[in-house]
Amino acid sequence: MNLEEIKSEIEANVPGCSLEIIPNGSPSGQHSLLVDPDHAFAVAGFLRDAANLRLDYCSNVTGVDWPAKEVSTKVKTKKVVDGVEQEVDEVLKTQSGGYLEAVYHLFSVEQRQGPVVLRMRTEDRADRVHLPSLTPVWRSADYQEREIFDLFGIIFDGHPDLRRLLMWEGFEDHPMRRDYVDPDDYEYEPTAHDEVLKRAKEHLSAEGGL
Amino acid sequence: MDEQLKSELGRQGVVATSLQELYNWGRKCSVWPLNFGLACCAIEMIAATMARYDLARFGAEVFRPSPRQADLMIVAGTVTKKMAPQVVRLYNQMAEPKYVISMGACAISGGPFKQGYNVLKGIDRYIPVDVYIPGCPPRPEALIDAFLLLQKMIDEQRLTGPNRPRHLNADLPSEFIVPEFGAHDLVPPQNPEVWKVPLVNISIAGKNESGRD
Amino acid sequence: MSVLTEAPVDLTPSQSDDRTDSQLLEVSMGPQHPSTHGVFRMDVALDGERVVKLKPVFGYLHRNHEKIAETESYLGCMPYTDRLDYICSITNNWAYALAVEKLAGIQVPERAEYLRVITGELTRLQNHAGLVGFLMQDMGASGTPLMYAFREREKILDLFEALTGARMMCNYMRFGGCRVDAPAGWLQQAQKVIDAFPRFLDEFERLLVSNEILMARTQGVGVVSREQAVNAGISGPMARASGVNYDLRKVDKYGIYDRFSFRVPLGENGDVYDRYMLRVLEMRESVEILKQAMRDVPSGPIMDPNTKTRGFRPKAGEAYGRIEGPKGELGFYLISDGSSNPYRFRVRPPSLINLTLLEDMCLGQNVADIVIILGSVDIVLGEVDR
Amino acid sequence: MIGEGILKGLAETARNFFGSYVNKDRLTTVQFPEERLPQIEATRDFPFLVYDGTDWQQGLRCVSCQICEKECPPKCIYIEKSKDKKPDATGKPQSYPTTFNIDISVCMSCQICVEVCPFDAIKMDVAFELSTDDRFGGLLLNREQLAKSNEYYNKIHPTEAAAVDAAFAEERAKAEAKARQAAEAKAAAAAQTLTPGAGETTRVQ
Repeated sequence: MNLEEIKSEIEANVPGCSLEIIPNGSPSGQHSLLVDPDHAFAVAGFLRDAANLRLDYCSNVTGVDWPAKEVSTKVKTKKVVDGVEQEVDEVLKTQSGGYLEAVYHLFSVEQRQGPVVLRMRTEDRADRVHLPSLTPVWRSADYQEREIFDLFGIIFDGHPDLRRLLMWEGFEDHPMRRDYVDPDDYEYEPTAHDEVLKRAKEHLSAEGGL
Repeated sequence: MDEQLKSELGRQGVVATSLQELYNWGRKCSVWPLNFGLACCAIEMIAATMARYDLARFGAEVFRPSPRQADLMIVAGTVTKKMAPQVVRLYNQMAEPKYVISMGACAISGGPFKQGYNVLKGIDRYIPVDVYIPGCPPRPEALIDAFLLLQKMIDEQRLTGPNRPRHLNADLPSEFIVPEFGAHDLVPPQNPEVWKVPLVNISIAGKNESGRD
Repeated sequence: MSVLTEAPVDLTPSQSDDRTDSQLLEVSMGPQHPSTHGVFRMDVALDGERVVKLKPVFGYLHRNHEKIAETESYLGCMPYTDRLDYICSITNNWAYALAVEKLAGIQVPERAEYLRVITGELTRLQNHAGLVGFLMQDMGASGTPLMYAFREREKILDLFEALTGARMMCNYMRFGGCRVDAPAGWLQQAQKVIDAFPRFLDEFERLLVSNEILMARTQGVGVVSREQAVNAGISGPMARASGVNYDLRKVDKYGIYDRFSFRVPLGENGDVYDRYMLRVLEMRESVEILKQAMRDVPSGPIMDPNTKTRGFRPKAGEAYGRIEGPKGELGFYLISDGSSNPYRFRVRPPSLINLTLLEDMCLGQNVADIVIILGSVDIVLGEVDR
Repeated sequence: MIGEGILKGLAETARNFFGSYVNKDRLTTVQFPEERLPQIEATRDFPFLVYDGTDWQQGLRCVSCQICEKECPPKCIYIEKSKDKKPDATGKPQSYPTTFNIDISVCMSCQICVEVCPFDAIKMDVAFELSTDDRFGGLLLNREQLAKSNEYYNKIHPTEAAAVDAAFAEERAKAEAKARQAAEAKAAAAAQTLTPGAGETTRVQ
């Protein structure tokens, strides 16, 4: 069953949900299905229990951080310049990213198929970072969602025990975000270069140099 | 007593020794390590105690699970920031005389993981280390080699004078600050009593921009 | 839809016995504990000897693999994968190589595939042998089985060293093949070790399998049902011990596993004894695979000529590649943005996910059983915390 | 019978104990500092720099292209490139490293530096007895400490080194043949034109 069929099947069975297929450019061909957070729980339950899918095994759950960035694409447009139609390069600037994503890789043990990739996106990266937890559907998401909460800062509503998994209680940052800044501890770097050298130099200048 | 006389006496069946030699011999031949592994290097540490390498031949027969009964802490593996307070606390709980072998790149400097946000850049930021073994992971033979070096160091220590062992010098500390979890990092990030940054430094060793192409 | 999470644990002591004045004892096991297989911590609440609550605490070996990989090249990530599950570095290499191959559509030459199977199955042998040794150590069989296991492990490590140069951190595979070809005489040497291995297994079984203490300690302890196992994402030997017939070597047939005939052992009860026996049986099957692979290994190139490992830039996209590691389903999820380092590098750690059911397995058991239940899960902290 | 399994197991350990007197396979202990395991050829520990000839400063193969520095996963190599050039093994003028440091307290022995080096200048050593009590000085190896002769390389990795030497010899032969050809062509040209270009020809070598 390909992703198109799965999509139409879900749409027929979970009313009101909006789905979108995110194409994947790599030769792996693992396209994914973007689910809106409001219906994600129902969709997940359907995928697990539907007789012809039985995606009972949620293998991998992970987060991805997509900070907001401006993507400029060159588009050739036809324009009338000085009365003559000409092809002109126009730079289109589009905003992309600016959200956190949770990705679920689903397999079926019973029917030996997969992976079906589910994605959910938060509204932004600051405070509207809530997504529904799918742990009640697949228990295997338990620790992995906690890890995403810890490292990316997505808050999973409905998770039975949402605490930090890897970092200590009281740690404030979400280190897997791409704009995370390491604590400054570069006293001794005999072979520093690139990024490390830059940070080491910053450390030194903060200390007043040597 | 000079060596010649001593070996002469030895041939006659008389053992002559000084208190210092006897004391150091006793110390160096009964170094019991703490049964304490952190990461990859711990597997090589276990391999070193197994039949093929047999660390027990040097008096390190018993790995003690309790720090109170151990003399040697082999920091075998990456010390993360989450683990560092526990490591320091274990060290503090050990009874003097106590030694630390820092086994593997991670325990020395953070090694390949030193750029990680949760990795301590070397356990010597918090506790004094006696022997460093480079390697990722060091071979079991390298651990034995380091152990022999430690024994040699113990053997050469004088029991009096300014360089006497720490446990015979009441002024020197035996316990060190246990760091606490802060909001972004450990507090304090290093113990300045132990961690003395040398003059080898980035401003000297780092790239001078002109030499780069 | 059923909600499968457990009801919150009742922290008041059981009223069934007459000790109404008894209090729960909270014990923190680890992170420095001789039988937690590394720096793993469990907060346990005990009612007498009985476990009423168990909360694992992770992160004591969180080495930021995923963050570091985002700054490394695709080639530079390879030695880091060695250090995930540091007992089985070769299968980690394999899973990562497979994920990159999926991401960029790389074909692997025949001989490299065979070398991968040979080294991968040898890894499985030494992992399972070591695991059984550690499990017995946890059970109180101090030393002896572990010594036997390590004696055998050293032989396999010697093979790895002769092939890859390192005992543990092999850094052997590359996307598109393997790093070096087997040196002269290596295959014969490997053949000798493989031929001798069943003798060791016989010895090991005579030593342990019918031991009454072992049976009394393990049978009926830490039971996981089939449904529970699937829902909690349990994979590998632990899932198969609960009767889940899901071996990726059969399901995905990655590499060249469809060419070998081997059986997938399955457990019935899903207790510690089944998990232990399953490893013993799997070692026998691995030896079968190895024999077939050694017989058929062809000559030829070991690297795909069209793949350059240095300066490797796959097209933007993503891929999830997984293999049947000795601990379970080891997966790598890579997102490429077209640059020379991965945009997202995610490890699907079988050890961590197999621990999901740890509390369920331990509830109601004696405190001494926690240790062997944990031992039977087969975790390596480098992979649990990454 | 209860206890049978335990007795079986004990019989097995007894067999192993008595077997260790006759069977070498059962007595695996290597008395390490006195006796050693046979050196495995592929073994790698830390990188070193190969030099040809007898003088390490003259013969260093490294041309400080800085590829290893860039590719090293934990970034433990640090190179400074020379401003002048000197002839390498084949006679081509090349830069050389004025500083070459490897921090073995960070090195993960992954040998990616060896893999990416186009000049066969950096190789893996087998020495592992490097434990020290000097945290800062003892673990930062400089150019002089890293330089080891080609003979040493041939001793520790004979097969690999022989292949490298053969490739070098071939390259050198090719370069020589090319030079000879060029010289002959030049001589022929000089004989034809009879212009005093002696100063030019001596410089081309």
